[in-house]
Formats: sequence, C-alpha cells, structure tokens
Amino acid sequence: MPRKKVRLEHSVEYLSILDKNGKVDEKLIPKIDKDVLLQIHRTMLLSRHLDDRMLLLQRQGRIGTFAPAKGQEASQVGAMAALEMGDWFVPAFRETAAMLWRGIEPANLLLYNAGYNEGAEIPEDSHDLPIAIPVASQIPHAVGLAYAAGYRESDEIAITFFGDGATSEGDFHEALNFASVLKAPVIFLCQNNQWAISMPRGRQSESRTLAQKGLGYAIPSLQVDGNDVFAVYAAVQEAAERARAGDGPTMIECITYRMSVHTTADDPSKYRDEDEVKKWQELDPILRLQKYLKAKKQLSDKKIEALEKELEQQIDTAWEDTHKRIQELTDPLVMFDDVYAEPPASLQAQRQAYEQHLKCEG
Amino acid sequence: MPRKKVRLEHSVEYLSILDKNGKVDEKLIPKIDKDVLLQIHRTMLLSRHLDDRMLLLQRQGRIGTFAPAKGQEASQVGAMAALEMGDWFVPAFRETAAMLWRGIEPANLLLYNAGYNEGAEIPEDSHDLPIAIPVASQIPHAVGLAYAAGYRESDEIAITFFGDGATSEGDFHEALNFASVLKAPVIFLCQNNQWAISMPRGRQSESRTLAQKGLGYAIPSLQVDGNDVFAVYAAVQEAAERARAGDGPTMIECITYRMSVHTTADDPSKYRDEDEVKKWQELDPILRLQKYLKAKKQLSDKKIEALEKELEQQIDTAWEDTHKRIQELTDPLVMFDDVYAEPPASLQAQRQAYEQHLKCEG
Amino acid sequence: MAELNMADAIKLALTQEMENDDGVIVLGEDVGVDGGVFRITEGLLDRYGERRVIDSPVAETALVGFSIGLALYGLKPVCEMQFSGFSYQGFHQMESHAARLRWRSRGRYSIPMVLRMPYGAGVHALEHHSESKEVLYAHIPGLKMVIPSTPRNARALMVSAIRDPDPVVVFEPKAIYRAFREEVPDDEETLPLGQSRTAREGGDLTMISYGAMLQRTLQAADQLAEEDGVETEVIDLLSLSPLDHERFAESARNTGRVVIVHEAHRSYGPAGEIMARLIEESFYYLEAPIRRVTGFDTIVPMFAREQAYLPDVERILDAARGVLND
Amino acid sequence: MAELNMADAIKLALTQEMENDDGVIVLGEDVGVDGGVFRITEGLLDRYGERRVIDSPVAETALVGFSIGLALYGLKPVCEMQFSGFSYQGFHQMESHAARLRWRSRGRYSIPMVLRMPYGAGVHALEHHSESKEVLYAHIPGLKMVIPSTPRNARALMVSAIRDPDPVVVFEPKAIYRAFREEVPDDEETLPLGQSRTAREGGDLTMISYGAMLQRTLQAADQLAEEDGVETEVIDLLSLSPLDHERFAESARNTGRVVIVHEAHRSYGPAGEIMARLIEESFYYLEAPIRRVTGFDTIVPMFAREQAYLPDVERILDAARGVLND
Ligand SMILES: Cc1ncc(C[n+]2csc(CCOP(=O)(O)OP(=O)(O)O)c2C)c(N)n1
Ligand SMILES: Cc1ncc(C[n+]2csc(CCOP(=O)(O)OP(=O)(O)O)c2C)c(N)n1
Ligand SMILES: [Mg+2]
Ligand SMILES: [Mg+2]
Repeated sequence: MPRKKVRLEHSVEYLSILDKNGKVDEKLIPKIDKDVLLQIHRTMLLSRHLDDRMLLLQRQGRIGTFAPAKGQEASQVGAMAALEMGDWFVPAFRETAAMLWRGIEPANLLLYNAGYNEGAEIPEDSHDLPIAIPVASQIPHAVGLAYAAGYRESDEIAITFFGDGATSEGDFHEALNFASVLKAPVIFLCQNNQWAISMPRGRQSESRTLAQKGLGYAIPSLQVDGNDVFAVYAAVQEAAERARAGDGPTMIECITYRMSVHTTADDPSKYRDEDEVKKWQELDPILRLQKYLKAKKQLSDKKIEALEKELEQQIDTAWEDTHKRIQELTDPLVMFDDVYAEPPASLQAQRQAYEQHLKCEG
Repeated sequence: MPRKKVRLEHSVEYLSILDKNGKVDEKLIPKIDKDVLLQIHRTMLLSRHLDDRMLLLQRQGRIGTFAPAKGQEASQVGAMAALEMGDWFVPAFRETAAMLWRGIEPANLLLYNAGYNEGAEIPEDSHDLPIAIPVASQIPHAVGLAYAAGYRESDEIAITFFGDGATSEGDFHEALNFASVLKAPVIFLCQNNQWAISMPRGRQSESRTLAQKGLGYAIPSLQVDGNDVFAVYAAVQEAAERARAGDGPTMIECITYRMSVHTTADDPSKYRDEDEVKKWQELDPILRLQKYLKAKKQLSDKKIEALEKELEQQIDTAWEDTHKRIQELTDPLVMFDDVYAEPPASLQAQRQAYEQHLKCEG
Repeated sequence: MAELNMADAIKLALTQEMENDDGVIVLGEDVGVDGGVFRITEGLLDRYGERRVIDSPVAETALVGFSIGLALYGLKPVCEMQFSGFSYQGFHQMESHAARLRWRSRGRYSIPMVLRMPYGAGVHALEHHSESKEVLYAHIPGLKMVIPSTPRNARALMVSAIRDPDPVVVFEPKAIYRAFREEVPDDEETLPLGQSRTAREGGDLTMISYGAMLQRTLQAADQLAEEDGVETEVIDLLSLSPLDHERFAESARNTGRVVIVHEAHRSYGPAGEIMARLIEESFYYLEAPIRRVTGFDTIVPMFAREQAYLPDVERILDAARGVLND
Repeated sequence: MAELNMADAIKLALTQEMENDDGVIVLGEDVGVDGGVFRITEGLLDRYGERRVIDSPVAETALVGFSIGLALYGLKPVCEMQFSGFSYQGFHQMESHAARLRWRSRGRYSIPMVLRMPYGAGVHALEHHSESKEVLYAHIPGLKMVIPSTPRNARALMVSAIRDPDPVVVFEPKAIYRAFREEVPDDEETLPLGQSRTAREGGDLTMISYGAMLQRTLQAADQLAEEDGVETEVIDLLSLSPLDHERFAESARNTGRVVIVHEAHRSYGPAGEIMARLIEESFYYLEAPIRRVTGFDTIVPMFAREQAYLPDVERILDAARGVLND
C-alpha cells in the first residue's frame, strides 16, 4: 500500500562507436559498403564546402539568409545513408548535408537561398519534403506519411529531423504521442546541436537528455554521438528495422554541435564563447571519419585534397548555373503559380491586372 | 565507448494510503485536523449531491450542458485542502468539488450552467480562475501565475487541474517545460479519470503512467490513488512544500474515475461497459472516506443521513436563488459588458443601436 | 432519394466517398467508437475499420499536421475539429503548411485534405462552442473555405471538398444540423467549390448570407414580400473562398440595394470583403449604403443570451427596411 | 530629444516602462542574452536581470499562455513573437484566453499584456518571415491591435500598449525598423490606442494606409502633387482595432475619392472593413468606387520577388489616378 516504484517500459542509452582518434568499436560498427562509405564522406565534405561557399556568397550579398549545417554532417548523412531512397525524408531548415545525400542539386539549394522558390522544386517521384521553417511543425507530417505508407502496405518509412529547440514545441509532443499510439513507422531524429539561436541546450530543458522525452510516450529512445557517423548509421538502421517490422517509432537524439552561425543573420559572439567552438572542432565529424578512413587506407591526404578541388569545381559550376538561371527568372508573375491546382477567378483577375500594370509601366 | 545506460534524475512512484475498506497506512497518513477532515467530507458530499441535482435539472431542460465531477471528489478536495486560500487555483471544466472547497457558491455554479456569465463572477480578492474549456489551455496560465508570485516574493503557489486527455495537447508539454526551466512553484494535477469523452486512457497514450511524462522535463512526478483523499492530500502537501521551498514544479497523476457522463451531451453507453463503472463504484472516494470516518467514530450513518438532508436543502435554496436571479437577468445588453476595460466607440455604437432596436421592437 | 437532415446528408457524403475511394481516411477526436459528438461519423468505424476511421488523442495540432502527412502521401484525410472554437490549436498547421505545400514544392505535392468542423451559435452550448470566425480561414491564400446551408448542398459540397486537390475547410452550421430535412439524391452529386447560388429571386433588394443565417434571411425575405410587397433576391454564398462575387454583384446591379447577414463578428468580418467586392463591381448601381446585420464585436455570450447576439429576423427586417428607405 | 530609428524608439519605450514599473516583464525567444533577433530588447537583460527579461524555450503557446498567467497576477508582460509568422502557434491562447478573461471573470481579472512582433515583407528574409496577417488579430473582440509607422509614434504607442489594461497586439513594421530616423522626445509620450492621424493634408483624394506601407503612400501622394497637381490627404490608421473611422470617413466626405493601401492579402484583408465603414459613414459623398492596393491573394513570394508582391508607388499611383478619373 505505501509508495512503490513504477517500472517503466524503456530506459535511455548512449551509443558511440567511432572515437575522436578515428578508432572504432569493432563489435558495434555497422556493415557499410566501402563505396557507400566513401560516398558518405564525399557528401559530408560537399556539404561543408557548400556551406562555406554559401556563407561567402551571403556576405557578398549574392544570396540571402540560410542556416549552415556545418558540424552536423555525420548526423545527417549517417542517418540518410541507413535508409532507402523510397523512405520519406522530412527535413527542417538545416539539413543541407542530408539533402545532398538525397540527390538534391547544389544549384537548387543555391537558387533557393537566393530567394527563388524554384530552388525548392522536387522531382515527381521523389520522397523528399521541402524545407520547413516553423520549428517542429514538420514533425507531425512525418507521422502522417509513415502512417499512410503503412496503410498502403508499403515498406516505406519516414524520418524527420529537428533540433534541440524543437523539442520544446507542442508540435513535437503531439506528434510523438500520435506516432506512438498509432504505431507509425517513423524515426524522430533530434539533432541536438547545443543551441537554439542564442539559447543553450541546458536552458532549453532541465532534463539530462532529450532522448528521455521519448519515455513519456513509451517510445524507444536513445542518445548517440552525433558526430560519429557510424553510431548515427547504426542507430537509424536499428530504428528502421523496428519501423519496418511494425514496431513503431524510435526517437534518436544525436549529440552534435552547430559549428557555425545559427543563420547568416545571427551573431553568435553575442552569446557564446569561441572556446566552446574550439572544443567541438576537435570532435569534427568529418575529421573523425577521415582519420578512420585513412587508417583503413581508404583515403589519403592527397585523395582528400583532390576531392576537395573537385567539390569546389562542382560548386563553381553550380553557382554559375544558378547565376544564369537567376538571370532568366525575371518574371514576377510566377508568384501567382501553384497557390491552387486551378487558380480561382479572382486570383486570375489579380494576375491579369498585375500583368497589365507591368505592361503599362514597362 | 559502447552502449551505456543513462541515469535519469527521477523515477515514478505510486502512492496510496487509504484502502477500499477504509483502512489507512498510519505511517503515511497526513496530519489533518478533525474539523478539516469533516469539512473535506462535507464538501465532497455536497459536490456529489450538486452533480446529481444538476443532472436532473439538465434533463428537465432547466440548465445546460455541464461536466459532472462525480467520482473525482477526493482528487479535487484532497488537493485543495492541502493548499492555502491565497494559492492560485486554475481549474479546467470539471472541478465542481474543488470550486466548492474554495467557497464558490452552488448558486453561482447553477447560474453558470444555466447559461449566464454572471455565474462565473469571482470576488475581487479571490485567487480562483474561472472555468477553462479548451483542453489543457489553462495549464500555462498556472505557470505564469506561479512565476509571478515568485517574482513578487510572495509565498503563494499555483495548482492547475487537467485530465488524462489534456496530456496529449501541446499546451501541456510546453507549460511543463516552462515550469521546469523557470522553476515555477506550480503543481500539475492530472485527474486521470480513465476517459477523454470516448477515448480510454489506454489509447490516449502508450506510456504505462501519465506521471512518467514528467520525466521528460525532469519534474518530480508521482502517481497517487486519486480516490484516496489522504494520498492526494499528502502528495499535494509535499509538492506544495517543494514549491514554497523554491524547488519548482511537481506533477501528480491522480488515478480516478469519471463515474458519470463526460458531459450531459454525452452518452457513454456508446463506448463503455457498465461493468467498468460498477467496478469503480466499489472504489468510490466518498464511501472510502466515510468508512474511515465511521471506523474512527467521527461519523455515523445517522450523521451522514442528516448531513445529506442538510445538503439537499442547501441545494434547494441555491436553486431557488438561481431561479429568482434568472428571472431578473433579462437584459441582453449585458453581453456588451467587460469586453474591454473601456468599450471603444464602435462597440458603444453597436450597443446603442441594439438598445434602440430593442426599444422599437418592444 | 431520401429526406435527410444536414447531419445525415454529410454522413452520406462521407460514407459514399469512403466507399468510392479507399484513400479517404476519417479522423478526429471521438469520431470512431462514439461516432462524433454530433454523430456525423456514426457507423463509419464499423464499416471501414480503425485504420480508416481514426479516434485520435486530444491534440489538434497533430490532427491537422498528421492529416497533412496523409495528404502528402496521396491519401484524402477528412479531419474533424470537434468545434471550430478548438481549431485554432491546429491553425498554424493550416496556415504554414496545408495552404503552402503545393506552392512550396512547386506543385510536386498537393494537400487534398478536408478540415471539417461545426461552427456557430444557437445550440445552447458552453463557451467556445458557438464561434463563427470563418474569416480566419477565408483570409489564407492556398485554402478554400465553404459553408453549406441545406442538407443537399452540404452533401454535394462535402463530396466536392473531398475530391478537391487542395485543402478545403468546411464550416458546418451546427445550429441546423437537424433543423430541417431536404430531399437528397442517393446518387452522387457534387457542387463546384467557389460558386454561390440564388436561394430566392427578387428584383427590389439583394440579401447576401450563408450557413445557418440563410434561413433567417429567407424568412425575413418572405416577410418583406408579405408585409411590404418587396421582392428580395437572396444569395447564398456557399463558398467564402474563393468568393463568387459575380452573382451577388449582378444582383446588386439589378436591385441597387443590399443587406449582408452573417453571425461572425462585425469588424473585419466577411461582410467587409463582400462590401469591397460590391464597391468594385457594382458601385455605380448602388442606390443606398449597403447594410450589414452581423454578430456584435463582443465575445459570443453564454447561451442564455446567444440569441441576442445572433442576427434575428427583426434585425434583418430593420436593416432591409432601412436600406429600402435610404 | 534624440533622432532615433524605429527599433531604437521601441527599445526606448521598453526601457522607460521597465524603469517606471517593476511589473513590466519582457519575454520571448532570444530576447535576453542575444537582445532579440532585431536587437529591440538589447541591453534589457543586463539592466533588469533574468527574472524580468526571460529568454524562453522555443514554445509560442507557452510564451503567450505564460504571459497571460503573469498578467492575471497583475504584472505587465511584454511578450515578443520572433516573427508574426510564428505567432499562430500561440494564437489560440490569444483568442481563447487573453481576449476573454476579463469578460469571463466579469471584470475580476484583466490581461494587461502586450504581444509584440515584427511583421511584413521587404527585408529579404526566409519564408514565413514576411507575413502581414493583422486581420487575424483585429477580428478578435477583446484584443486591441496597433501598427506604428514612424519611430515617434512607435514609441508612444508601445508605452500606451504597455499601460493599457487590456491585451494589445503590436505589429512592428520590420521593413522600416531602421529605414529612417525621427526626433523622439526623451520625456514620456503616449498616444491613445484607437486613434488615427492625418499624415498629410489634402482635399482632392483620401489615401488610407498604415505600417510600412505608409511611406510608399506618402511618396505616391507627393508624386501626385508634383505631377498631377492633386492634393492627397493621407490617413495613417495606427490602430486597426479599435478602428477609428471618424477621421477617414470625414476625409472621404470631403474628397469623395478614396484609395486604401496595405500589404496584407487582398481578400478579407483590412481594406474590406475600411470600405465597409466608408460605406456606412460616407456613402453619399463617394464620387467614385474606393480602390484598394494590397498584397495579392498569393503566398508572400520568397524574397527575390517580394517587391512584386508588395504595393509599390506605381501601383498606388495607378489606383489613385484611376479613382480620380472614375
Ligand atoms: C515556430 C517557430 N518559432 C520560432 C522560430 C524562429 N527560430 C528559427 S530557428 C530557431 C531555433 C531552433 O533551434 P533548434 O530547434 O535547436 O534548431 P537549430 O536551429 O539549432 O538547428 C528559432 C527560435 C521559428 N522558425 N519557428
Ligand atoms: C482544445 C480542445 N479540444 C477539444 C475539446 C473537446 N473536449 C472537451 S473535453 C474533451 C476530453 C477531455 O478529456 P480529459 O482531458 O481526460 O478531461 P475529462 O473530460 O476526462 O475531465 C474534449 C476532447 C476541447 N474542449 N478543447
Ligand atoms: Mg539546436
Ligand atoms: Mg479524462
């Protein structure tokens, strides 16, 4: 009759496979094809270079505000590489590396960041969602997609990305509960990059881990070293297996770090110490993977150098293409497109009136 | 480096003191003055009788829809009795018993349920909030009130009531996180009455307890037998001490049962078994307290009978008063009151036009 | 052909569309076992099972966001908000995503979802159960918003809404769910979204209304004919967005005198847009100031006084006679 | 007296009110250490400490709901939504509680809170950062909603909003946060909420605008004077709710010709209500159909095309000349 302990369904574990010197725990390392692993590395590096270039372009006023993925490449590419292309990818706004893995063209990202909706164009057969900016608001979409896939007896599952800050939003909470009660085959991937703009992780929530928030929904949840591409891959692979087996959602907290600005409109010197950034630079996910690959003789400094040159050229070309396309995208009437499948009469009238106005001005 | 367990800050316990035969665990029973305990009993019984009367009045078409508290009297009165009148009481829509403990007049409740805003009138010095109907939406208010009290260096704390269904809403989640990071002196009292209209507790959330949702915020959380007035009192008392000591919020899940309809607009026979109700009737919180009081010779069947007669008379009088007041409340222009401190000109104009219209019709 | 009330007519639409298309999924709080608090979805769970008729936790944001996910996959969710007064909890999902995902993805995705909800006063309900804030949805580009007024058009609009490739918000006038019956064809019937109808013909005065207020407007029109010998044309909007101004502007050009009736609050209520369109389309024909009979800029009072809040036949007649004498 | 831009003028209002009244609490995402993403709250944390300047988790519902709790206690929360496009997450708290608690408690409680947020396009921002949906708030009884247009009135309105016993939504035109400076008195200054002003006098044409669009409207007015010899009276609404129609209706009675300019979407946008009031108050004086120059019924385009979405001087001139020639 007195106070008794209630046994919970789940506990929280922490997973790490690759250490900062490039050494791995061989018992835990997931099987990844050598080519695939090199592709993972290439994508992570491309993302890093693209981020750097975009920062430059933004500072020159050539493109607008964007949110760099720098430092989070392992969390993103590691996760997507563990999934199928038919699986549904539901990003927030910082998933450049994940988007690149999915085959989204750098030129499209550049165009999008230059302020053109055309950059968000998605091929008809793709299962990628466009960027979602309102924090956490994309999470329920992934649950719906996953449920729908299950309803259609497809093998597809869904993954959604969000940040540490997003775990404070109601959308996060409601979506996790839905996923749990409906056993939706979805993976919730929280990139805990330690900051939500100026709010440090420690003040976003009092809970020791963000993973433990999953306990409230009886969702299996774990923390992984998010700068360790193997740990992320392994965790997502396991979650995907569970989802495909009909065992419902998983929550994964990737411990990572936002190595750059929040967005290009942000000035982190107002709120964080450079020392902290330096500390995390030692845990840089790309360097760690490179150490591993070099030890395994799958990569060398020379090869990396050559690869970086190639990526820079790829980005040069992409920006040239983008630049050209921008020159062509002069028609403001595009803003009337795609509001509805069929524009209603009043909207057509507005378009025509504006067209007329432009003609008269022109 | 491999998978390691993360130690959590809290665990979930279950507390029960009074068993269904009226026996108590003497080590755990909170100290409650004999008079106070009789007052608790009286309020619980008044609530029960008022519920029954209101059901009758509703069926006769004399009052409108309301949500009976029947079965949840211990959770409500036990909680409020453990607090001070200066503490802030933030109810949802089913807190009749708690409201009665706070001194709200049965006549006011009747008037409110008859469709008159006047029934929600609150004395100037009261710290009671009016009924809040949107599920979970009142929870953040309690956090703000509690924080404000702390800011003003007052000893006051806040308590808010909500149901099992409410734990699925984003408002619940965001409010608990706020309370935790701001260490607000607030008590979250979840009356898990097993149903949210037609949705059973088991399908509202997959988690074994609702209390464990508190773990996601590192909020000390416990489950109590909500039909055991001593357990509820003890838990709230402990939570209040913690809050007043500056140690922040507590979440309490009271396991109780909605013995009546969801509201008078609801027909539970569509979704639940009478057997379930019968099972819970054996755990009726009023009967359990009466067994205890009778065993302690503080109450007898005769005294109970006399008390019930007295309460019925009290309700008779209240309804007569209400009935009279309704007769007087014929002025529809009241609907323009209290929208703003000072009605803006356009609203005044609307009021005048309507007044004019009524005169011409009249 | 059966005589149905509006509740049953909507149920017929849902049932037939679920039967026609296994992509149609019904979801909401208490829509399954309980059949919905207004019994609109009664019987669907037994017929189509719990994968297609989803009793959801109490969580409107997730309900709407999850529905968007279903729609992204190509399903056709019909999501119920238990009352329009609780739909604001899911509003940001409608504004930020349902309305924009076609646009944001340059047409790759569409959101063929229906968000249906009872709205309006007059059923002796609790606070928040009598709202009429259709403007909040009608103002959002990318959404459509319709409000039926009779059983037959309720059924036809619901079918069209379900089949529409874009998100459609359906406000159901709960006050007339069971107020009267109308013949509703057994066979499928649709109505184009964005098209109003002439509910009564007349050449002296134009009255524009929709939803539950249409009945009162028609009653006033009849009384005007009887008592004043005035023939009123009554336009039933049916769709607030897109708003079909052609019909009412034409009527206004013909009569020169217009009264608009709605139960939404007055300021920034739907009448404003209707008046704007009338100015744009028929200004030179107007012989008197357009009048509007609306809910007041007060909170909808608790039910003892809700009829005072609502436009009634007297207030409509007052305005009509005012306009006729201006 | 200092020359301040609008951002600094608002900061001045906040600082002085925090200094005057220790019940004023500032809260929002990144308002503390970071000083707000637009630096409006910069310096407040250092001065008033973290009990009064609260850096909040990313949770708009709680931000608004928590502010309501502070207000219930008698404090005066000034709550920032980082962008108006993310305020819908907290909208239900405004609609269901902030607007109603005075009414619901029969005057026992009041909600002296300010919900302030940057709104509008023109700063090359991401999606959802360029919204102008003021109608959503202006339509709700129980709320007030103001939109300043210059540094000086921004400061004065903010002070009045903080002191007002009712909830006030302040939309801050972010496009002109730093666009120009104006003399702002050091000493306290207030402006009654619900009062418009005449920003320019003239007898030939009335133009009505507010917020960031006011500058463009004034520019168009100047151009009309120069090029067409037309004198335009420009009314700056300042307050959308309550809406002060006296001033603009009077101007319309004088000029007979009216153009309304706003960047909100056209359908069910603010112009509708303004046109309704004009019909009600000045119909017989109108010599031509009122015209409105507005944002289109499209989603605000990404920034490469946002200027095409926004009313510009050309479109305003077009409408003005149209009205003058009608
Ligand atoms: C609903 C909402 N509120 C506020 C914002 C403004 N905002 C953009 S990003 C951000 C912080 C997000 O932090 P986190 O979830 O950790 O993601 P990160 O930026 O670190 O990737 C905020 C507050 C927004 N985009 N959406
Ligand atoms: C935001 C919101 N959504 C839906 C409703 C309709 N509704 C009223 S009570 C209720 C169920 C609430 O269940 P619970 O929280 O367990 O409280 P209980 O009724 O059992 O006391 C629902 C869905 C509402 N009032 N508010
Ligand atoms: Mg983050
Ligand atoms: Mg319940």
